[in-house]
Amino acid sequence: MVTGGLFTLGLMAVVAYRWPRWSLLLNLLLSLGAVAYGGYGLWHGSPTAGPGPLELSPLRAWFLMVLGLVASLSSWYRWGYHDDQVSLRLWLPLFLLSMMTVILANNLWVFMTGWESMTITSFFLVTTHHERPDVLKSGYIYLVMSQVSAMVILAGMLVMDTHLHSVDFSVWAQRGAALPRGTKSLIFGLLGLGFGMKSGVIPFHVWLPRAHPAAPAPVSSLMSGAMIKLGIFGMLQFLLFDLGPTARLWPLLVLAVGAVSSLLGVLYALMEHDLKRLLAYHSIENIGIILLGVGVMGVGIDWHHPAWVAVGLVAALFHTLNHAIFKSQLFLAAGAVEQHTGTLDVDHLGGLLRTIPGIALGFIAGSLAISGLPPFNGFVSEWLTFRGLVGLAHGTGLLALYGLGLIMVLGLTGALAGLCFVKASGVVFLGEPRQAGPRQPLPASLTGSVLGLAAISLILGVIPQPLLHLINGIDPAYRLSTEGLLLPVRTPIIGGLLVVGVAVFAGLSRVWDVRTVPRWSCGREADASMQYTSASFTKAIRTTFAVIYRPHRHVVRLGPGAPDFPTRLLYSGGTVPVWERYLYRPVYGFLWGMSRLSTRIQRGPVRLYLAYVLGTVGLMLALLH
Amino acid sequence: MVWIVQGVGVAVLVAVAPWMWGIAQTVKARCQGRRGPAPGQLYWIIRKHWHKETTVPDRSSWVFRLAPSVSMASLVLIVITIPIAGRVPPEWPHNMLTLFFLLALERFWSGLAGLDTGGTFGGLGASRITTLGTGIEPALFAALGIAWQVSGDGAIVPLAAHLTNGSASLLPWALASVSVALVLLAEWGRLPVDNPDTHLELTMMHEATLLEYDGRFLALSEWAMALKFTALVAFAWVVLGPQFSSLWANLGLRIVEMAATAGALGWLESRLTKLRYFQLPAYFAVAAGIGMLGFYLASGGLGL
Amino acid sequence: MNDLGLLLFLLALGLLWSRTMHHTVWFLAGEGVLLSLMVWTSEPVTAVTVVVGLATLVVKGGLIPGLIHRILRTWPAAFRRDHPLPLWAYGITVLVVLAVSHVIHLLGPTGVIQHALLFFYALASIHVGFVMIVARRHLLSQLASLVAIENGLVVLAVSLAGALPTFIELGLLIDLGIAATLMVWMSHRIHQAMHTTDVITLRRLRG
Amino acid sequence: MSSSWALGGPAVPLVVAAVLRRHSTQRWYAVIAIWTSLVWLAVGGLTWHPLIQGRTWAILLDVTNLVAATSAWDSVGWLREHPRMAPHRYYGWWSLFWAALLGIALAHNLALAWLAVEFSTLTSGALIIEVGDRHALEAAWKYILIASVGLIVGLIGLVFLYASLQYQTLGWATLNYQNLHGQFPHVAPIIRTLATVFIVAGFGTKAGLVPFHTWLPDAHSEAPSPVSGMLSGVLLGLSLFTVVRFVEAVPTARGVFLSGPHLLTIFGTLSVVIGALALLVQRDIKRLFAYSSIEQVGIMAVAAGLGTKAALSLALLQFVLHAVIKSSVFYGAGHLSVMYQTQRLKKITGLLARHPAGAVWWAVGILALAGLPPLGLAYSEWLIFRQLWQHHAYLVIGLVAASLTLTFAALTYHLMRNLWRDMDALAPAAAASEVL
Repeated sequence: MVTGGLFTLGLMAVVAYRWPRWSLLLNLLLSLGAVAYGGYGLWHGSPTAGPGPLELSPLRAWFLMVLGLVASLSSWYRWGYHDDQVSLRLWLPLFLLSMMTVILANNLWVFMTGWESMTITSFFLVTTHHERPDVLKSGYIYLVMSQVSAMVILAGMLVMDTHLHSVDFSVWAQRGAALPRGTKSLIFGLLGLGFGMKSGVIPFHVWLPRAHPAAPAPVSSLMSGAMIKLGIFGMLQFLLFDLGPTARLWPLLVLAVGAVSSLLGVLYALMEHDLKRLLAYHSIENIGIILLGVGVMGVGIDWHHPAWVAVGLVAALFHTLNHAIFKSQLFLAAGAVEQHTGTLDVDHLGGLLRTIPGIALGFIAGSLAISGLPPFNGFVSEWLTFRGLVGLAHGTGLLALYGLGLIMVLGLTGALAGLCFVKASGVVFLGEPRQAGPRQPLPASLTGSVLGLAAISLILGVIPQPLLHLINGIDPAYRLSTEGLLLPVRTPIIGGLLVVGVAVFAGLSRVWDVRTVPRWSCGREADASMQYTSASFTKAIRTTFAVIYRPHRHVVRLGPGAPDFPTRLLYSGGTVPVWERYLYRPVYGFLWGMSRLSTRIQRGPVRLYLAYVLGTVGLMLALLH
Repeated sequence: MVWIVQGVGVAVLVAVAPWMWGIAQTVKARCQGRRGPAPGQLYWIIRKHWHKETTVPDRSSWVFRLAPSVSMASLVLIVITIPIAGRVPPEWPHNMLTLFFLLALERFWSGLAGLDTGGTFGGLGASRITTLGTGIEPALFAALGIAWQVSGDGAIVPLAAHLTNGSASLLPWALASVSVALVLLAEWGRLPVDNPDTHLELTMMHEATLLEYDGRFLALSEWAMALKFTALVAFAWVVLGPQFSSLWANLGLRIVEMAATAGALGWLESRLTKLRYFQLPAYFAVAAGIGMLGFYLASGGLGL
Repeated sequence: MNDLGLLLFLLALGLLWSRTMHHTVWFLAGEGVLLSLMVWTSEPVTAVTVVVGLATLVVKGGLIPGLIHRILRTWPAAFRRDHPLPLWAYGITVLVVLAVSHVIHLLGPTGVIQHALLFFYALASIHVGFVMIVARRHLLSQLASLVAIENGLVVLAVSLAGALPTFIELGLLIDLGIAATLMVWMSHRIHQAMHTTDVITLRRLRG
Repeated sequence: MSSSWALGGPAVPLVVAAVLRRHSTQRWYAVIAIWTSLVWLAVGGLTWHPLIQGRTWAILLDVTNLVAATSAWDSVGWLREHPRMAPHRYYGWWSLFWAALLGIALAHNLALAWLAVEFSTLTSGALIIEVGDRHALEAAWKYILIASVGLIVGLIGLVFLYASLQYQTLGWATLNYQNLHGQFPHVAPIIRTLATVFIVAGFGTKAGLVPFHTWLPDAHSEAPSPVSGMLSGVLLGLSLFTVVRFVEAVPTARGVFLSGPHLLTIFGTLSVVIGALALLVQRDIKRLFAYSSIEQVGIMAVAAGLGTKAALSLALLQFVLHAVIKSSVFYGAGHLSVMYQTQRLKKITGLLARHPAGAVWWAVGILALAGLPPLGLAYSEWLIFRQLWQHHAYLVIGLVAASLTLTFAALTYHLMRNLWRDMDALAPAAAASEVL
């Protein structure tokens, strides 16, 4: 009934697409309804789902809550968003509904329908600005990759169905664990691949940094905050909860994929100077971090180690929520920056803290959160992820060394993320504007929603315990006890002392009692072009990781006196996207080649065609015996 | 009792921090054949700065002004979470992971402050210290590998108690100690990674982010820099060093250890030159490699 | 009966051999006559066989050759001759012979074949028709070989079952009549539109 | 069969066509369309009982009538857009074609089905000739010639079958499916296999199974688009179901490699793969959908090749959905090519701006073809996959799934070009490059 209500609200929102305010209000109601329903499911939900087509279980409730949270804040945001187009109002509620369907689905057909609808609705959202260069291409790549992932998922689910003789997810949950190991491996491989593609793990991430920035900010926030998490949801629900122990290779592979995604995601993010692309790459990074949690849980299940299961699940789920919060916060802030200045190129921005202080505060808070720094929520979940990996390192032999390697990768990732967000928030909001241009004033709802998310992330960073309590009942097989997990970190103490400390020292150093003087620039007139840009900031990283980036630069000297006395220099430089060059382009070329080759069958002469017919018949006759 | 010892420890550590820094500088000067400043010189410098008028660059914002306070607050918090005397009450946070996150917070905010001035040097410093952080973090995690193995959840526990049950475990311990030492040199911002005495734009890292500060802000920053040194020395000794059973004795031991470390650092710095910036990845790779080797030996690899 | 079969096979070979379309008309007409004779001789004469035989004579002996003849008369001489058989056609013929022997070998034990020699002639005519339809280039040659294959098929039916059911026999004739009419008409229009009767030039639709 | 009276439906348009010769007003087009729709409703109403029981013949019959009705309605617009087409000849051949299709759907006898299929070739071929340009002539020539040769091959199989059962002296009723099914043990196994080979190849030619499909892209792209809709939506499926009925009636001996199901699976898979591959590089809007039809028929053949009851009904479901969707898409393609005065996909762009409402329907149609839920075809395809998994046909699953994904990619690629504009070279450009 609740589900029916939600769907009615969503459809009403679609119907009301001509009346922006009504549409937004209905959207907001829908989202809040999802939060409420999710919360209800977490508090009171039965541990296993019933037989209906749409059922709530605690795990689903968690993801529903995450979705609703992001959706409601982005609805609020849209109230003042300049780019709130008709197509957005038309497709966004459908997008939300399809995501809810995916989460609540209790059988294969409903799930796949929701999954595919999610793809197509988000595709239309991504192509909102089809007139801009590259948007169509991005949308297309996104659509095709999603379809590939959907087919792989369908295949995996059909294996499950073939062996369990049921398309009902509640049956899968009951009997999945009894499947033979080989079958489990097949399912794990197929579903893991499919869900991985949709969540954007490397090397299947190419759609993500293209599609997310192309969409309007509220959509980006939903895609990054909620949609790609549904891949994680799928892995948790089908692979870890349903299948139980699998071959030990798989969770280790998940860990490896998570590590690679997190590291490469942040490395590519560093090289971006489009703010939303940068954030999109960070989504890949964070998916990697979540996968590390998922992997720890998988290892725990396989090695029958309940403590690892608990910490892995909690880390993954909590980071899912946190990433949803701070990533949508950042995407929304980026959208606000775009609305304010008309550009997203960080090398053209600067000093926005003075014109949009609220957004700047929200962005810096989000940066702190995404870099996993106290007292924000990212700190708690990254801490938990580390905690899980430390658990692995606690063992013996190669597994322990593997754990240590993962810890190091995660450490490097965290440091790089910090670097990247120092760059992003520093270059965009601090210092001095790099290019003068008109600045549009921002409506309150933009700042309000961003700061609202910041507040939530702060609250979750200081007192996450109630939420951890909710996670307790999520895994029916292990009945986790998560209470003690955060004991060593004592977030309220850390957060509280940090705030008190900063306040005390700020008071002591009398931050208000200062005199403003021109800044030091070796005695010359200071100038905006003296500031570090995004490219110069990350130069050292680019040279250090040259193996991965393959940087190239090309300088052309122009003018009558060239090459010795050029009047102009043309400089072009960049990095080589390894995956596209060595994986996607060959596959793409191969497909086109095959396609061209296949049309050679139809070459024109009718005698040839007749020869096909008669030749095939002759061949069959020759095979006759 | 534990509470009191910890409280006293924190107070002492914060208070003696500039002095420890001074010891290093003095020893270094002596070893180089100079007379050098007195060990307590930094107190006078800080006092001088504190009473001067404080100015800020015209383009800076609250981020810039808050940075010294954030540094100081996070470092004090680090000190608070270290079981200086070897033990803290169980309900008190004492976790290596937390400690690293707090260090990262300090670095993050310094980086932001560097960019906030809108000048060249700030950006330079911000870029360099955050890049340095990307080397430090994984190396630090590797160096403390044995600690993960012993604690299992990242709690700061004295390793000595766990490693003395056989001569075989001495090798991992020694490797870990070397590795930690290498990483901490970088984290303190001392030679061969960074030179706190230089103000040449080609060489300075941390100093570049402080370039626009003066007055009270500079004083806080200087203190924070010294405190970082002291806190990490204390942390390393707690984890890797020997422990007495008496808490007060441990506290005393820490002071001695810190002073000795500062002296050793001063001596070492007089023998070293600064590494090229682009050679740092190799430096951190060596540190991490040593740590991982120690970890592998300790985790039962090679049959040790 | 076997003699009729032999004659029909020889006519089929003649179709394959001859390049002049006027000869083709006569060969086809001859086949039509032979077929109607076969219908009349293979079964006791009843009203039905008389009708079927007459219809065969009209459609295969009169209508189709007549249509081809009429069209041909309106065309210039250059469009009334086919190209020589390509060399590979001979290779195909050999393969066809092999396939035929294979099939006969397989069908031998089943006892389905009533007149073995006639069956051979029928199969051979059909295969000659197939070779011709693949190897010849004139539009009308293709039509002629289609008719020849159909003729061979009727002989095949006779050799196997005595005769096809009347209903099918008549339906086939009607279908073939319409098909031949359409194709002759089409070849005329193709000749008008493209000034060619060579199927090789029909290769604009590709890919 | 009891419903042979349904063949009376096409008689009225035939008469009207004769009238049209004298009184060529467009009002008559609508009369024919209304009549056809009424026939559809009436026949549907009268056969609703077998229809809901899921009897194959009823479903085939009603789908044929449905598509005929839509085709008649579309003909109204199409003829208005193509004034050079003589309406009386068009409707004459059209109603004969419809009759032929009804004949195939209703045939309870293999020989009858054969005649009807051959008749459908001639009537639809005549419709292509009526278009009259060089391409149409070429296409029609290839169509009639190849289809006739194919059907003669099929007829050989029929002759063998008839000869083996000739002792029954039933005349042409020997070839009734029911009789065949009852008597097939009396046919020598080798004859059964031989007949299967010939008949699958023969009717497979009309069904457009690769490698007998070569006439199909030409004929479908050059036919008048209402006829293309019927050709693709109905004729292919009906021919395929004729094969299926035969294969059901006359099973080959156990363990024979060239059995009906095997041949259907092999040729079906081949069709799916080739059909999907060819989609990506198509330049002509109607050829695109012709290849998509090949692929769809391939899926039906694969499902039918499994041979179980469930799989057969899924093939039927696929046929129904495909008939509805593909015929509408063909009608749409006809109007688009008139609107843009070209059939070249490259030039049919910007539909969303030019005709938003049409663009929505166009998108829905193509996405349905591409297999996107909740638009029907997706479900039948998924269910067929499910059957394939349950039969452990892994190679087929792999090939078909990959092909379907490729189909999706290709169709959406063309759809995006239709709706918006040409995407530039799809090759990904180097990441960051800046010019100072």
